[in-house]
Amino acid sequence: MTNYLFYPGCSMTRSSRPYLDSLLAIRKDLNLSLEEVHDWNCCGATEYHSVHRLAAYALIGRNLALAAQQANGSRTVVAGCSACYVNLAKTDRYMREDALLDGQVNEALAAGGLSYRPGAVAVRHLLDIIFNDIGLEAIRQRVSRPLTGLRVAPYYGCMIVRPDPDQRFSSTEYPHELDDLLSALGATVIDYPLKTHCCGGHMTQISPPVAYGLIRRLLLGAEQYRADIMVTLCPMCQLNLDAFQVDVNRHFEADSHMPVLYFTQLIGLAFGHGAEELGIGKEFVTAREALSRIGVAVPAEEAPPPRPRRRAKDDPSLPMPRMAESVEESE
Amino acid sequence: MSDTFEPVIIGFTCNWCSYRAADLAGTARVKYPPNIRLIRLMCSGRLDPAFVLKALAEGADGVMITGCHPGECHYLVQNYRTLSRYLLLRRLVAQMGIEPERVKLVWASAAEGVHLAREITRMVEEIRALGPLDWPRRLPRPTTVPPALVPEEVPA
Amino acid sequence: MSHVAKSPPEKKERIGVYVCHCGTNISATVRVEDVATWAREELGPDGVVVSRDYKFMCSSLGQELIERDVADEGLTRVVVAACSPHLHEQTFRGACSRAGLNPYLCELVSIREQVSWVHTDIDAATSKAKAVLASGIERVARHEPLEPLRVPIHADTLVVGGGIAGIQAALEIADSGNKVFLVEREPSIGGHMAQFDKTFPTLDCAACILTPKMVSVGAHPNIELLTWSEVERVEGFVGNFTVTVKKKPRYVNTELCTGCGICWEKCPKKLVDEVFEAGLGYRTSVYTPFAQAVPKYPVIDEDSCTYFLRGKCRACEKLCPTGAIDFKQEAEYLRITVGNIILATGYDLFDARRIPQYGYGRLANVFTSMEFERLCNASGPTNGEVVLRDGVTHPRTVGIVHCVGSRDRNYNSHCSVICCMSSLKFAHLVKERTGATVYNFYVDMRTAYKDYDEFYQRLLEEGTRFVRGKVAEITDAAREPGEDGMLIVQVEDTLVGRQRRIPVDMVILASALEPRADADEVAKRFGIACSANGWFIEKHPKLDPVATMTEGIFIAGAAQGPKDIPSSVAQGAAAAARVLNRIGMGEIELEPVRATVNPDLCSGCRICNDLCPFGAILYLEDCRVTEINHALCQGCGTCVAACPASAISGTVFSNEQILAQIEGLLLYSVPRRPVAVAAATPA
Amino acid sequence: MSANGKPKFAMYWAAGCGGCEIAVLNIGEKILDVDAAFDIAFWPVAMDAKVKDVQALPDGAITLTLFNGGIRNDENEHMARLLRRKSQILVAFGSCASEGCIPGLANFSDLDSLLDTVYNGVSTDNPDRIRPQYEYEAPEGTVRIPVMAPVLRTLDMVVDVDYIIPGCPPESHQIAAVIDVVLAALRGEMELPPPGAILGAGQKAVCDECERTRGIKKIKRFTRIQHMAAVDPTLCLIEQGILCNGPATRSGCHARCPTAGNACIGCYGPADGVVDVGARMMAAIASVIDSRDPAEINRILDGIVDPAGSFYRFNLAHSLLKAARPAWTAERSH
Amino acid sequence: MTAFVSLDTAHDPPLNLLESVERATPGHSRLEMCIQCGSCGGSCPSGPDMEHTPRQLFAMIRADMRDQVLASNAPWYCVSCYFCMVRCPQDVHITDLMYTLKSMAINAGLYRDRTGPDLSESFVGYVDSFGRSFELGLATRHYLRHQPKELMGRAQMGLGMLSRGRIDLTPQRIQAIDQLQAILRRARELEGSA
Repeated sequence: MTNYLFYPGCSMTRSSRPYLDSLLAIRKDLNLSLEEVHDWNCCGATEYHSVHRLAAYALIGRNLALAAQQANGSRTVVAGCSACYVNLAKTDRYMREDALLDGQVNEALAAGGLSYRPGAVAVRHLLDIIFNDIGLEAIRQRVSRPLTGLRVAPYYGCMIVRPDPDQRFSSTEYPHELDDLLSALGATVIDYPLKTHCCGGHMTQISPPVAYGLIRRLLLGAEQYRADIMVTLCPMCQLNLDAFQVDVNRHFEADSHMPVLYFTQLIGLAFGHGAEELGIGKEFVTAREALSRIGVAVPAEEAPPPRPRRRAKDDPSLPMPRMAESVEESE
Repeated sequence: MSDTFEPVIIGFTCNWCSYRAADLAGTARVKYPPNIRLIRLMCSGRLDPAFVLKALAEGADGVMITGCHPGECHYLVQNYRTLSRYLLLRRLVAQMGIEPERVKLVWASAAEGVHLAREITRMVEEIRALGPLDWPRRLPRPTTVPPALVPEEVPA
Repeated sequence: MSHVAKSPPEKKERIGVYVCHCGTNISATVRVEDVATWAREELGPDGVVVSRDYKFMCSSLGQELIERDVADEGLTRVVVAACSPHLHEQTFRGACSRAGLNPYLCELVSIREQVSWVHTDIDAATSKAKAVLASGIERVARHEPLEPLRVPIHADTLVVGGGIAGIQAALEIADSGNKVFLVEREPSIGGHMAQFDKTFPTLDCAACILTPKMVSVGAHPNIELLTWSEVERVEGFVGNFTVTVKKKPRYVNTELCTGCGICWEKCPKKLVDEVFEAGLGYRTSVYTPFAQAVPKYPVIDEDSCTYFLRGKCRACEKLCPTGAIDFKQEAEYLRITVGNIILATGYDLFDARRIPQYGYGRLANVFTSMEFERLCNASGPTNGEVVLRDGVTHPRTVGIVHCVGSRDRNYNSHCSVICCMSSLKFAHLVKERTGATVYNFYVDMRTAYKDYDEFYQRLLEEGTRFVRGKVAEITDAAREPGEDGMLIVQVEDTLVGRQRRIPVDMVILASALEPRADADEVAKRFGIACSANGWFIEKHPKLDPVATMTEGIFIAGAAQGPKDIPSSVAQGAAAAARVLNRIGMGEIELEPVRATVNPDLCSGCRICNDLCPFGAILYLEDCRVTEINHALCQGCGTCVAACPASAISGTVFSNEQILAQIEGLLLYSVPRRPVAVAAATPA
Repeated sequence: MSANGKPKFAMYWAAGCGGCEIAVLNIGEKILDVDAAFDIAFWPVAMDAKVKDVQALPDGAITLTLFNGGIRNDENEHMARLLRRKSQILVAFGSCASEGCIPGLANFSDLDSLLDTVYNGVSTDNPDRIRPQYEYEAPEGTVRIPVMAPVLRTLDMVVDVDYIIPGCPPESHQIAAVIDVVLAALRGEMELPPPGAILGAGQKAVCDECERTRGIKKIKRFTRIQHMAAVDPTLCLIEQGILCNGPATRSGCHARCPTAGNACIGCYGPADGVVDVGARMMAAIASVIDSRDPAEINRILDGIVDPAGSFYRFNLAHSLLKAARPAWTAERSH
Repeated sequence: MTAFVSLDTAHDPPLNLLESVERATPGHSRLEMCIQCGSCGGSCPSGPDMEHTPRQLFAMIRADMRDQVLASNAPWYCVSCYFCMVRCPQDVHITDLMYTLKSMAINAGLYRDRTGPDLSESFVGYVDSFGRSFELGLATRHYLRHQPKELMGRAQMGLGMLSRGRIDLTPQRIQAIDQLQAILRRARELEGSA
């Protein structure tokens, strides 16, 4: 039983409650113990920095300080929200690099009787924990209801992989952790070109048309690859893609119907938990129809055709460049 | 600290990079304080800690050791030896009651005349702030000598 | 019972001091006469018998001053206070030896580059000049007469790398009647140039100008061509290197093989050719990389050959008319002796997969520059047809992306030099072959050198579209109408200040030139150094671009930094000229800056044994002392400084000399008065 | 020459432990030759003698004086000058007189803290924190004791020295050999060595006499010998990560310590041509550290507890810097 | 060397815009290293809607066009996706610089459209008084002020959220709110822009 400090962040306790519920539901299966950081405060999202830079770091600094105090077994702080994750991680990183910032933040913390030594805690995203610490093998073993036949678009969004201050993910542009995880659950994972593109962030509040444009792109991309659902790992992404889909349709006179679920919810389904328990049904764009496919066998042509090892005599096509993994296969 | 204090700094340079950087600073007419006096070695690897101690003992207020950037040593890797010697020397110097800042290691390629001049200027300021080292040429004798034991003066 | 440096040199030296005005270069900031007088009056006890100042010491008159004083005043040592030793040390040493004084008994101290030019306060500069002069005087008194080292030069030369630079170097040397060993890792010489179709800016065909040179290399009586071979180790030193070359087994007896080609026509095993065809074409297991390969003999690649993998097949063996196939062949090790070595090991191409947002490897119709070279090469996989990955469709719009992996701190911070021009070349070829619309996405257009910018002009005339901006991403995710099924190049058109999405059928990535993956290893093997970004370091960036810090080892071509064909050829020839000049001299003179072990003091502690990257330090087990090989020693002095027993001494930079120098600098260091100091900023 | 026609011999014990005196007595029967050949003019340890008797002697009356111990107080200095004047041959005998030795390590700290350690240390019961006074009025009159100098100096820093016999203490067989030389010289059978010569020791470093096998040195970690589970009895100690001053220290002791399984402490002083033992050892040790990464190098260096103390154990007072700053600055502020 | 300087305090010599922006950004922003390649402007999701691409802003900063820079809507359209930052060939900390420009614009009162600043400020308001963000309050307040016509749609969504238990009517307040406020107060003093 590995135990971690857990920083839920505002959204997880509110707008993305289903994310939290599904996480709590699968916690035992993953035998993951999460201890909430006591009396944590908001991470400042993308707004606080825009007003008071130092105060923003102090705001986040308080969370780090509390976590460091509470750290007993584990010094790892897990966040489910990408914005919380990046804010906490980045602050720790910058305090490590910039002695002046470190000094000023600590001076501010002192006013509240707190202090924080940069590097005292390690900030990590939930996906990172599940993928790296628990591992796909453990996941596969727990799968009782494989998601066979379900075409999913793995959507990472921005902040989990960028700027990635501690290089925890495979790529800032085209990561594969979520892809691998979902295929481990038996789903058909599409090669989603927009997997790390922007969900619109706070633009829904500042300039809805701009936000709608960004959201529309993502939906189109997923439809282009015939995805049944999009899978996300960030409250903000889920909210924008799901809750605003209606408005997007209205705005573009489109008729997208793309359910957006949290990866924890899919893990839960694959582990055999009930939709209810996983908070499924609370989304605006219902996933009922899509999920009804689970268990239905995939038509053969659905699977991406493997590259032929020997090519037909008359095949004029030129070979594709070998990618890293395929290189390994061949050796 | 009297502002009239002008430190004297001995600089050890590598024939292939920092000495040429100093020459370059010259040809480019870059200005830096005259407090530093440079000695040319073939490589920073030639730097014998004794040179540094000697300089400090003979009245220098600081010593700057310069060499090629790591990985760019003209003798391939010798500046890494300089690095470890410097790191050990700093510890020993501190034990001798000397501020470690008085001994400084600076990497400067043959192209970095301006960089070298900046480093020199910075160091002169730092040493000026530290004040004179003034290491004694000969060690002090007892201060008070009771009459009973005053030795008859000897023609040495 | 006191420290070495304080002990006065045994016999009193008669030292002559000469302070140079250098016109006003020095005298404007340093009171030259004052310095000279001071030396005469104050430093008499230190042995100064003559002290003069003169307008231009480097002038013939200035030098004659020295020569006369050596004769009349019986000077035994000379100190000149003038410019940097790197400028005129040789000059004044010359003057001394003309006067019959050993040249190494002369010391040049710099009061120009390191005093008058960098300081403004005249008093401070003058007293610093005095200190510097004093240090020179203390030092020179401890100089010893020396002779330069002379090393004989073996007339044979090793050239590593059979690209255009190596080929040029080999031919130059061989034509002059000297023997050359040319070692190439691949089955054939030719290098990257052999993969190209046309060469900028003249667009003449690469094969047409390269093949003749390759042929003459193959046929040259003075060139021993060792392809499919690698240098295993290098021993010895300038003039006399012993090199071990590994000849990998070809499994083809070159005595019998006629290069008829039946074996590779009949070989059943086809695989993607990752090297010569840049992964865009196929070859067989027994193969020559290309038709005009030199030598013409094929090799069997045991990693893919069915016989080596499964123990059956032997088709080639059965069908070879001359029975040249020999599966029993084993690696051969040749030991050759050469006097000089030229490294022309070339470059690697940046792996575009490292930039995921450009989609290479994921999006079928994104090609690398080398893939495109093969694509439009008449003898390439499509016989020069410019088509999409499907092998049939001709592109209607093509985007060419510059600076892929170059000038980018995430990959390589250097500029790859050739990409702008080759991209222009591609643009022209695409237009010529397909009439497609071509976009060039560039950050800065760099077309320096003869006729290059003219070529740019020509492309502008041809109507190529230029967008100034570093491409942000290439995607197949359609957004606007007209984007479906296309590759969309997303970029800020920085001249308009707007983000643009330009749909194209094909993208060509102008990938960066990178140091060879094994450059570091190779450098170590040959005892030279790589710069921080991985290229071989030349002895001097301007004045000695093809020599290295290691005597007898030269570099040419892209191994020294990104280069186009003309520069590579020029460097190849230059390196050859340097080698020929060595061979001509028969022997070379080396500065006698060397370390020596005093066996009476060496206690054999072996502290120094691992300190010499040139392998000059040798431990004699039997008598338990360490010894230094002067031919290998480069004179860095690291072992001298490290010897705990001071048993190692270094000529020209001995402890005595340096300690005395320190005393000089400090003994006469200036009265400490405030000095106006300008901040360090370029004047 | 004295009445009995024998040359006069003197030996004096300044700031030192006295081991040198014992070492001389340790030379066995040879001591009889000394007695036979010399007239012992002044040797407080061996026989009663008065300073005034020495003062009464004409200058240069004493042929050979072995001076051991460093110059730590004004009495030491006084005696040094006196004996210099009265002696033809003045020998700095032992490590204290020539290099400062262990008493020289006091040059790391200022006089005050030294006295504090001695008189108010944990092992001292001195509730009133009493310290000796240089002058004190007793009924018999004023009592004076020698005044401590702020630092310890070696003999050659106070007077000219003719020869040095190194060691802490000098090996008895070496002493015997030196005595033979002097006697032979007195008999006019041979020349005395040139002034400044180092007698009774080798020229090379201790490694020369050390039997341990040595190879290429690449050190990843340093440790103190007492922290080692087992020390390889035949392998060079430095290669085992143990600081050994052998490489820079003069031979002559038959590498006693390394042979006995301990590191050379450096008591025989710098080998020929060595300017500063500390600097030499620093350069040597740092050069064989097997790393190019500053952080790792520092980690490795952390294994060297008290570099200055280890490298300068026997020669701080005679090193280039001679004494740490507090020692002489405290003096200056007086 | 970075420092949080009050951007209103007079400097002697006065910092030019480039210096003050760099000083006001934590770490080394490397702004001076920009080579105007445009990989930021090309990567930016909301780039097409910005009055100036980041690249242009940086050029304007170098040209010391203080007012135009701080008045630009570009920073407010930054969605913090960090694409520009990871793709920048010169490793310029673009996203961080956008934050800096926003707060400088607020301090200088130089922005034409209040929407962005208001959103940020009301968000900060809630966090300062409760320690947590309060979506409902934030949204309603924000929409009332800036997208009244959107408000109906929003209201429906709000109800939707409510019915799905995805939003609360009352804000959560952390226990040690005084401690937090003390910390923030001190931070603002240090920042010099209380």
